[in-house]
Amino acid sequence: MPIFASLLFIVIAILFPLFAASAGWHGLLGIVIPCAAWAVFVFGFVWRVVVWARSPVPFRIPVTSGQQRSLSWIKADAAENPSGRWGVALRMFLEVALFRSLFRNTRTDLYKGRPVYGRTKNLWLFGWLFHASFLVILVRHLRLFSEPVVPMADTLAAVDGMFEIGVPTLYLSDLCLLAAAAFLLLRRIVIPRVRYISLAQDYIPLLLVLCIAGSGLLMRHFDKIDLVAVKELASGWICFVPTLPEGLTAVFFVHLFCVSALLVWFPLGKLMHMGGVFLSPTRNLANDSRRRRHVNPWNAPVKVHTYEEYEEEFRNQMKAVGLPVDKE
Amino acid sequence: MIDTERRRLLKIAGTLILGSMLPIIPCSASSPGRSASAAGAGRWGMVIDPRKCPAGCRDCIDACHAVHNVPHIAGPGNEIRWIRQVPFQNAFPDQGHPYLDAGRRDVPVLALCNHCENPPCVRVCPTKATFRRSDGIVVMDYHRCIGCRFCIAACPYGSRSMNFRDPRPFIRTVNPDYPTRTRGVVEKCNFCEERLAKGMPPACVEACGKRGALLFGDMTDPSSEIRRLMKDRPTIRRRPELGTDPHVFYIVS
Amino acid sequence: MIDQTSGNRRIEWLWVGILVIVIAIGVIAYLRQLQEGLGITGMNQNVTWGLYIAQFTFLVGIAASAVMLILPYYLHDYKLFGRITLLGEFLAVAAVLMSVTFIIVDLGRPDRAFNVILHASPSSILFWDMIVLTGYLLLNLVIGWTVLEGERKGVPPPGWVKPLIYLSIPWAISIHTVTAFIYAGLPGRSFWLTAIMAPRFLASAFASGPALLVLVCLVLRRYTVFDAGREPLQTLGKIIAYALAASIFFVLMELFTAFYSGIPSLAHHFEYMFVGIEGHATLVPWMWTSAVLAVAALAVLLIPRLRRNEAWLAAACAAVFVSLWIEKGLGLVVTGFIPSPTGEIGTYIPTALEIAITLGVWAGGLLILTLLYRLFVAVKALTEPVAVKGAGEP
Amino acid sequence: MKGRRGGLIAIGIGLAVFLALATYPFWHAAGKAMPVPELDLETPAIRALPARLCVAPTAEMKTRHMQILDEWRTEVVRNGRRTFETPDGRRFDRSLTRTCMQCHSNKERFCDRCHDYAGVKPKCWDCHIVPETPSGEASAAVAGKGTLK
Repeated sequence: MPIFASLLFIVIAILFPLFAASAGWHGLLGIVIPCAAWAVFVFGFVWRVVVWARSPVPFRIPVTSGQQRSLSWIKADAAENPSGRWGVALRMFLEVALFRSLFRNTRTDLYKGRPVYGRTKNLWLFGWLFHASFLVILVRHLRLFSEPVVPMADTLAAVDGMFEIGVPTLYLSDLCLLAAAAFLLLRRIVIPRVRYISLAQDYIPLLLVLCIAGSGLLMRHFDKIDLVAVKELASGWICFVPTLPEGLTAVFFVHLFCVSALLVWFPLGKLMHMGGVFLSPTRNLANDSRRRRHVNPWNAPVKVHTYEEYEEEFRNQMKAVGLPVDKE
Repeated sequence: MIDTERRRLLKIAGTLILGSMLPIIPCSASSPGRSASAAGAGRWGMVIDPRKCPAGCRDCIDACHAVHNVPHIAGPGNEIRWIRQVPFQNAFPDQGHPYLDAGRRDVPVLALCNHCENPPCVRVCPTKATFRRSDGIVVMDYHRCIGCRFCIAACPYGSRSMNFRDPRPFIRTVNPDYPTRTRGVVEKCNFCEERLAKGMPPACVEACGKRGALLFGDMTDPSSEIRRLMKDRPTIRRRPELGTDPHVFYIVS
Repeated sequence: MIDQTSGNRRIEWLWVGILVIVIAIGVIAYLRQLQEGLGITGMNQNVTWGLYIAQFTFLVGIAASAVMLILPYYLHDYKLFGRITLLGEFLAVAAVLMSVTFIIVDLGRPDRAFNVILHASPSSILFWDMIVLTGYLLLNLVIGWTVLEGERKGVPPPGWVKPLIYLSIPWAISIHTVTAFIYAGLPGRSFWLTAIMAPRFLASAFASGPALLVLVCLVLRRYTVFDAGREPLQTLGKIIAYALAASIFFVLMELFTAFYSGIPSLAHHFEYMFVGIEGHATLVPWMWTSAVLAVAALAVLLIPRLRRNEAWLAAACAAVFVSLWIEKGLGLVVTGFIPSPTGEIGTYIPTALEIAITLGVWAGGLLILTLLYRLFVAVKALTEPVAVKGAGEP
Repeated sequence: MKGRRGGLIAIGIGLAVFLALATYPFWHAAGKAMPVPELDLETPAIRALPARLCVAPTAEMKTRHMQILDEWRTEVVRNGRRTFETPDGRRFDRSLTRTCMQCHSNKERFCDRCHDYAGVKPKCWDCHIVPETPSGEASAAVAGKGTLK
């Protein structure tokens, strides 16, 4: 029952910081764990990418959807089956920024015993919303890591909070993240075939994100936090002068601990698709297999016996039986 | 503070639970006002005696505009209206006739928000930014107005104005004690509810002073000055046939 | 496959390109309005609603008119409309989106738009309009998408769609009725204070919407592989004729009441529209154009020989659309403010920026419509290969 | 061989971008201190107070002042309740300009410093007018500085 294991994990991830905060271990919660988690994240990420980069990539893969480049009067699909570097860049952009392959999701239903194929955009929509709002929230947090606040964070906050909802203003990205994460989680729980293939690996990051978003909203709107103290803590990390200001609340430590857990989790599991998508051979290789010879670098040397050598070796015999030869 | 917090949470919970039952709650019930008690009134009202207005006198208008930071934007159809002078036949379109005493016909009439008992602007407001207090004052919450201008269309008296542009550059002298408005919200006369709360009369009434063209008071108190005056002198109201029950009265004799 | 959906891709791209440019201009103009306020429009203290709200009103009518296809097909099993009901539903989707956008664009403080929900106020007709419009949008999106997916897959749509379709019929009536109530419930605005406002709205909507649909069908026939056929357009022509007749009749009723009763506050507005008051006559040429076009179109649509000629039918539909756009999209809203209840005769002339924003919203709606119709035609090309012409690839 | 080198270059660039983004706060702040804003609490009105108490305890004011102002707004504008009483019985006029800004008469050195630091942009002053600082107060306020803590 991976869902219960995951829930247990999350309960611990919430209870531990609560316990530690009441025990007064603020240094552990506010400095040691987040900094260590960040280090694990960065080095783990690089390490995973390096391991992947060292792995052999066997072939250019020509079987992506879309017409490959061939004869001049046949229209090639440059974005889908590119033949050059720029086409690959376009395809990668569409994949990373717009989740194009998810957009083409289909679903299969049985109708009177035969399968019918329909379109389904839910996963694409909520998946995209999840990632986009996560990015926006991430960039907005730069206000805690820069002084004066970088204009990008300011502008984004202004757009994100463009609707005057409550005091302080509700950020639309917060709402979107909650809704999208809830959808992605419920989808795994409600749809039997998706539940069947879901592991703790799939639930835990989603639950962590829900916890992070929930505690964030709680701090912004209900159990208010002293922002100045939070920024003081953050600037302590990045200026290498760790400080532990007064006024950090238990909810804040839960928030921070869940973020740390997510950072540690990142290089260990499926979240590495962030780096991995750039390394996926069906996305990052141009389809020029028919125009260029690709030799796998790890191939064992093959003893080649060319026709010239063959003729050299058997010329006299060939002439003797009257076979034509290239060189006399 | 804990108490306020709890009340707020209860309010949120209540809103969620009662959300579906909202239509049956009358709109006035959501704005229980108590401020009338601040000056001891049950129902504020005003009596205007146009014949006591000296020709060319704008004291009440200037006072009102100065107190409330009302912008002065030139050009026809641009003026922000709190209290203004309109020709008699515009204030009382059904009362004009060729034999009307010239003195009355040509004297401009002061027009302001009538603080109706049954205000159409309150009825149509989609956000309750305009609401009627229990002391009868129809007030606006400028923090809440979305600028849809439904209330302007609904008001039969032209007493409301939209801030089509930022009003601040058009304010002559700024009164720091009263906020300005932003562009995009509607504004109107508030019977000087902020002054009434301090026990002061409306700015226009105060400016008019001894001339006595403007009289303000509690309509529910039979002994009030305003009621005694109305007993002696016949009064009319603007467009009473619309059922809005205006509470600004005009002396006709 | 996609290539089959359009007989002429270059024209399609040109069309989309023009729409995108107009949208971009509109967005720039709107950013200006956000910065400076509604002062950049021609609206003023006397005429506080203008082009935006008028477009909103007109487009709610277009949205409601989808019912003129749904009702005959689903209630009376009028088979001929079966192939084009989706066109009506998608038109409704685009029209509702446009009308909601026009409301947003008209708000002085769009940043507070959510106050309508946060401080919900059931005594306000605008609150109910928000409810019915969002409901109608969702209904048509869900119905349109599900029915189209069913067609694409070659299976009948799931059973739960039927009740939604039946619900969408009274719902369509409701959106335009509630929109009429916005106007008809205001004391002091005598031009709008009329019990036949909602019937008038519906009559003109049931003429202008189907007129647009006929034109769209003719465009689709010309430039895509989808042909709605002759007969559905003829039926639509008859629907337009009688709806237009009702619309004209209602306006004549208003004129009678206003002028025979002799009540000045009733008559003034019609005087302003058709002859002008005290030299204020901005609308006069427009209104007469509208009147002449309406009568001429009615004549063409009522004479069978003319109606059966598709060139005449197209011309009549264009005339109906333009005429009713003037009546609703210009005359009805502005005239309600002139003269004002206190007798001021205001003026209203839209500014260039205001027109740019208006065109931008229209272009946005047409872009969505183009996208939806493209999906529709793609499915039709897939499922009705017989009807596909010019798809002669081996 | 050539393709392999191209791949390594791409990997290198990708990792460099990742590292640059992941360490952005560090090199953005490099060499600069990020001092916590010093809030000036030494206005004449505050000095004149018998006890330095706001309408609520400092910790609550730090975190909840915007919500308190919002509640005040609702109470005054919508409910007509203009007087606020603290649990210890002190009474205040519920007013941003007439109560808050009378003590905190130094908007730039009180409100703005903290709001700028936290990247917050309140809309109060779109409508409300900052009360003018009485002359002489500014210099008096510079003399002694307090911090938020």
